[in-house]
Amino acid sequence: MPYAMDHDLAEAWLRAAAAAVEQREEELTALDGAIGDGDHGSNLRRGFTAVTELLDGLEPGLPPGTLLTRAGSTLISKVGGAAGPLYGSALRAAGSALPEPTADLTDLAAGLRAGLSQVCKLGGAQVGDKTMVDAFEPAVAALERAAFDGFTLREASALAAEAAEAGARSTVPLVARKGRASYLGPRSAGHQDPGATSTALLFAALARVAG
Amino acid sequence: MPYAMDHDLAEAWLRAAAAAVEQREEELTALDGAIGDGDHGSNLRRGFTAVTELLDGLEPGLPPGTLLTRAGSTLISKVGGAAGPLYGSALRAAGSALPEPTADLTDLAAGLRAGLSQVCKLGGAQVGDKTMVDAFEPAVAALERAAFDGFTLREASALAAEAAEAGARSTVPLVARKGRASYLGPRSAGHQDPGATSTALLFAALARVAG
Amino acid sequence: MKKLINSPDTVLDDTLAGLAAAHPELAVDRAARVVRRAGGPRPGKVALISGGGSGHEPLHTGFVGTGMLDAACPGEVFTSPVPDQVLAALAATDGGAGAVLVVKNYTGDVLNFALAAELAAEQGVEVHTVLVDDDVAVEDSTYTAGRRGTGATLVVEKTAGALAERGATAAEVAAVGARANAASRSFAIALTAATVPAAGRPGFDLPEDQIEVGVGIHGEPGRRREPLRPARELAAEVVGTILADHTLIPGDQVIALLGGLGATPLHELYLVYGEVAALLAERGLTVARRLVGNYVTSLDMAGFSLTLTKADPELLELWDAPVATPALHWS
Amino acid sequence: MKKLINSPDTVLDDTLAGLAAAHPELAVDRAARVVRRAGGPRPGKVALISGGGSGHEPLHTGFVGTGMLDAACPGEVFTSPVPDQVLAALAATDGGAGAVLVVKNYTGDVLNFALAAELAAEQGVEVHTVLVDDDVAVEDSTYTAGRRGTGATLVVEKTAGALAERGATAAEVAAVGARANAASRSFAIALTAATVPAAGRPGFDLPEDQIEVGVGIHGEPGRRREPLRPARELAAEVVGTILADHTLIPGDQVIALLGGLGATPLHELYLVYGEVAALLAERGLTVARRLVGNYVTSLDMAGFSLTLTKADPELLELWDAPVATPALHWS
Ligand SMILES: Nc1ncnc2c1ncn2[C@@H]1O[C@H](COP(=O)(O)OP(=O)(O)O)[C@@H](O)[C@H]1O
Ligand SMILES: Nc1ncnc2c1ncn2[C@@H]1O[C@H](COP(=O)(O)OP(=O)(O)O)[C@@H](O)[C@H]1O
Ligand SMILES: [Mg+2]
Ligand SMILES: [Mg+2]
Ligand SMILES: [Mg+2]
Ligand SMILES: [Mg+2]
Repeated sequence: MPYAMDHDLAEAWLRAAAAAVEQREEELTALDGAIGDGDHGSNLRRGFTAVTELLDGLEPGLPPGTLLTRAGSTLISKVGGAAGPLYGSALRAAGSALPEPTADLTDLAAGLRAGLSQVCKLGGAQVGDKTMVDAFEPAVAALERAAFDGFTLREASALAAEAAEAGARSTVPLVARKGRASYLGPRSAGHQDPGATSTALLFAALARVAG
Repeated sequence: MPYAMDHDLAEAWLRAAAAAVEQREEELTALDGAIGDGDHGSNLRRGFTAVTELLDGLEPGLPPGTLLTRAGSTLISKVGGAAGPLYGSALRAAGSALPEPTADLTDLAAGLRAGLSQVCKLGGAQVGDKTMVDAFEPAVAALERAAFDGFTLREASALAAEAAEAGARSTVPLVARKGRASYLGPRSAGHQDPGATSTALLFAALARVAG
Repeated sequence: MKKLINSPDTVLDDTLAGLAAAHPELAVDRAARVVRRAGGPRPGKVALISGGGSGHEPLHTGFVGTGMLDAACPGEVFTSPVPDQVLAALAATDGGAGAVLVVKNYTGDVLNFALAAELAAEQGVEVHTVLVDDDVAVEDSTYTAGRRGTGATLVVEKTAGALAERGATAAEVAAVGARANAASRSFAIALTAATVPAAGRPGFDLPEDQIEVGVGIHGEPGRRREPLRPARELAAEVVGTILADHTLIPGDQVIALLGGLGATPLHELYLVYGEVAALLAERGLTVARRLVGNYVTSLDMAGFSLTLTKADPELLELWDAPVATPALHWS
Repeated sequence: MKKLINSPDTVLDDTLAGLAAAHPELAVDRAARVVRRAGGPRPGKVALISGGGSGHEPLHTGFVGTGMLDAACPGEVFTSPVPDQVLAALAATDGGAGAVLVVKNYTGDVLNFALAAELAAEQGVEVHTVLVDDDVAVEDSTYTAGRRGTGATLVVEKTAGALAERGATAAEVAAVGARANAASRSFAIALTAATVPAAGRPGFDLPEDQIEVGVGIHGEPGRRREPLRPARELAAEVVGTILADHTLIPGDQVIALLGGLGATPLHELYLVYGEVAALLAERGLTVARRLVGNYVTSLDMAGFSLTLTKADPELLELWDAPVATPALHWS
C-alpha cells in the first residue's frame, strides 16, 4: 500500500488508466454517440495506448511529476478532439506542480487542483455544465478534504473515486452548456456525459492502484 | 357483344387497358424491381394516362386503326424505356395494318401479328427470351387459330387472353436473354417478366371489352 | 423511402428546375426536357448529344458545356428519354454539321434514340451514334442484350466532346467515341440498393453484411451476392475482373475512373482508389489520368464502380483538353 | 456498419493514401498527416491553413490548391487534429509572411489549434485565427460553446484564400475570413444518421419517416425530430430559420451553398436547391453565386445544409477569383 505518489505509483496509475480505457472504450463511445460525435472511447484508447508505449520506453526512476507531464504531452499529441488537450494539459499542469522525488497526498491534491484549473481555463466550463469538470471538481475536492482530515492516500483515493463517480452520474439530468452535447440543447438531458465518465474511470484507476 | 374491331371497341380496349395498368401499376413495378429497374408500372401508367387524354380529345368516329396508331405514337412520346417504343411501335404497326372502317377477327389477328413482328424486329427477342414476346406471340397465335377455326371475336379474345396469361407465367423459370433482366444471368430465373405480365394484362382488357 | 423530393411524379421536373437555378450557364427547357449550353446552335460544329434515364447525375446534364456535350436529354428516373426529347435536342443544337448521339447500351435507350435518329435522318440531318457498352459484369453475345453502358460514358463524352469542339466531322467524332468505348471496361459493387421514387422501396433487400457484386446503374441486383469484405479485397476483385477482360499489358497507360454510386462518401472513394492504384501499379500499369468522385451514379445506391480506359496519346490529349461543365472543369 | 474501409483503425491513413494517388498535384505527408500544395513554401505569401476531423471530405483536403488553402490537417474521423499536425503544416508552408488558421468552432478544434498557434507564436511566426461559427441551429451565448462551424468554412477558405493568393498580409487575410464568416449563416436537416467507423453503428436511430432538424456535421442528433415532409417544406423551414437570424433585406445579394451531407444524391440536392432558389426570390433576395453539391459532409449522413452568405463586391470578387483545388475549380 503506497503512502505517496512516487514513480511506481504514477506509472501504475497511468497503466491502470490505460487498461480501464481500453476495457471501457465501447461504453465511452456509446455515451459520446448519444450526445456527441461517438469518438470519445476511441480517442482515449488511442491516447492511452501511446501513453503505455511511452512508459515502456522511459528510463527508470523518473519523478512522478515527469511521468504525468510526459503522459500529458503524449495525450495532446495523439488524442485530438476536446478531451486530448483538456486531459493532456491537466496532466501536464499536475505533473509540473508535483514535488520531486515523491508527492504526498497534499501535494497530489494540489497538483490535481492545478490540472483542473487548467481544464477550466482552457474550456471555460464550470460545475453543472455537463462536462468532465463535473467529475473532476468533486474528486479533487475530496482529495483536498481527505488531506486536510489526515486520511491516507489509499482512503483519499477511494473517496475521490466515489466523488468522481457521483459527479459523473450527476451529469445525467443536466442540459449541457459546453462541448458538443450543448448543441443538442434540452435533448442532452438524460444522458451521462462521456468526459465525466472517463474522469471517474481515471480516479477509479487511481483508487485501485493506491489500494 | 361486338363482332368486329370498330371505333368503339378500339376506344373501349384502350380505356380498359389504361384502367388495368393503373390498377396494377404497383404489381408491374414490383416485378420490374425484382429483375429490372422498378419502373415498368409507372412507365406504362404515364403512357396510358396520356392515351386516355388523347382519347378524350379525339374527334369521334375515327377508324380503329387510327386510334391504335395514335395511341402507339402517344406511348412512344410518353413512356420511354424499352416498353415505350416496343408497345408504341406495335400499336402503330397494328393500327396501320387494320382496314377501315372496321376490322374483323382475321384482320385484327393480322394487325396484331404485324405489331408483334415490329416488337421482334426492334428488340430482337424470340419466344423463350423472357420478354413480352413470350405473352404476345401465343396471344396472336391464339387469335389466328380462332379466326381460322371460325370463332367469334369474343371467344377469340378470351382464348388470346388465356394464352397471353399462360405465356406470361411461362417466363417464371426462364433465364432472360433480352432486356435488363438479362443482366442478372441465372438470377433472373424464378421471377415473372414484367413486360410479359403487362402484355397479358392488355389482352385481358381486350377480352373484357369484347366479352 | 426517405428522399428529398416533393412527389415521385414530379422528381424529373423539380430536379430540372433546380438544375436551371443552380447553373445559369445552361439552358434548361423543362417542357421539352432538354438541357443544353446557353446560346444557340454553333454553325459548323457537330452537335454532341446524350441522354438517358435520370438518377445518374451528374451524368448527363452535368456534362453539358464547352468541351463536352451540346445537349442532354434526361428521361424519367431510370427510364430512357423519349424520341421527342432527342429530336428537340437535335433541333436546338443543329449547327449544320450533323450530330453524334452517345447512347448507353440499354434496350430502351437504344430504341428511343434510334427512333429519333431515324426521323432526324429523314429530315436530312447526318446522325451518328456511339454505343457505350463497357460493363464486364454482363455477358456479351449476339443472343443477349449485350453489355451495359456505365462509367465509360464519361470517357466517351469527354473525348468525343473535345474533338467536336475542335471542328471535327460527325464521323470523326463518332469514331473517337467508339474507340474510347472499345478501350474501356467497368465493374461495380453495391453496398445498398437504390430506391426508385415511383417504386417507393429499394430494388432489392440486402442484409447488413452482404454486398451485390457486378451491379449496373439502374438499381438491378448484380451477378451475385457476397459477404462484405475489406476495401482492399473488393478493390482486388474489381481490378481482377476488369483486367481479365481487358487487353492491357504491363507498361500500358490507363485513364482510371473510380466512381461512387450516389450515396458513398468521398472519403470511402479515396480509400478504395488508394487500393486500386496500388493494385494497378503491381500489375505494371501506369495511371496516366484519374478521377475519383460521383460521376455516373445510381440514385441513392452505396458502392463504387471502376472504369479503366486504355490510353493512347490521342485519347490523353482529348482528355486533357479544356472542359467547362457543371461536373467536369479543367483548363 | 457497411463501409468501404479496411479497418476502423486505418481509415485516416488509408484515405490519405488514396488522396495522394488521386491527386498528384497535392503533397500528402501521411506520417505528419498534412496535405499541402506540391512545391515548398512560397516566400512572402501568407500560409492559409485549416483542418479538422476527417469525414467531411472534400473539406478540407479537397480545398488545398491555388486560390484556397496552402495546407490542411486532417484529424481522425470527427476528431480535431492534434497540435503537432498544425505545427508541421505551419513549418511546411511558412513563407515568412505569417499564417492564418481557419478553425471551425468546436471545443476540440479551438483548443488544438490554439495550442499550436501558441507554440508557433513563441517561435516568432505571426499567426492569426479565423473562427467559423455559422450554424444557426445552435444557441449563441457566452455561457455556451457557441455556434458550430459548418458550410461557411468553404466561403471563408475561398475568399481568404483568394486574398492570400494576391499577397495580402496575414491580418488582412484573417479580416476577410472573419468578415465572410460573419456574413454567413447555415442550417441543416438530416434524413439518416452518420456512422463513425470506430463506433460501428449510427450515431442515432432514426425511424423511416423521421428526420433530424438542425443537425451539425459530426453525426450528433439535431435540435429536434420531425416527420419527413416534402422537399418544398423542408426548404422553407431551412430558409426561414436562416433568414430569421440573418440581416438580409430585399435587394441584397447572397452566395448560396446547398450542400449534401455525404449520402444524398446530386439529383435530390438540385431538387432542393430549386425550392430554395424560388423561396429566396420570393423574399426579394438575389442569388449572386451558388454551389450545389457535396462540400462539407458528415460521413454517410443523408440530408442537406444551406449556407447563405451576404455578398458584397469584395466578397464576390474574391469568390470569383481563380481557384484550382480537387473540389473547387474555376478560372
Ligand atoms: N469546454 C469543455 N470543458 C470541459 N470539458 C469539455 C469541454 N468540452 C468538452 N468537454 C469534455 O470532452 C468530452 C468529449 O470528448 P471527446 O469526445 O474526446 O471530444 P470531442 O467532443 O471533440 O469529440 C465531453 O464529454 C466533455 O466531458
Ligand atoms: N429486346 C426486347 N424485346 C422485347 N421485349 C423487351 C425487350 N427488352 C425489354 N423488353 C420488355 O420490356 C420490359 C421492361 O419494360 P420497362 O421496365 O418499361 O423498360 P426498361 O427495361 O427500359 O426499364 C421487360 O419486362 C420485357 O418484357
Ligand atoms: Mg467526441
Ligand atoms: Mg424497367
Ligand atoms: Mg427503365
Ligand atoms: Mg470528436
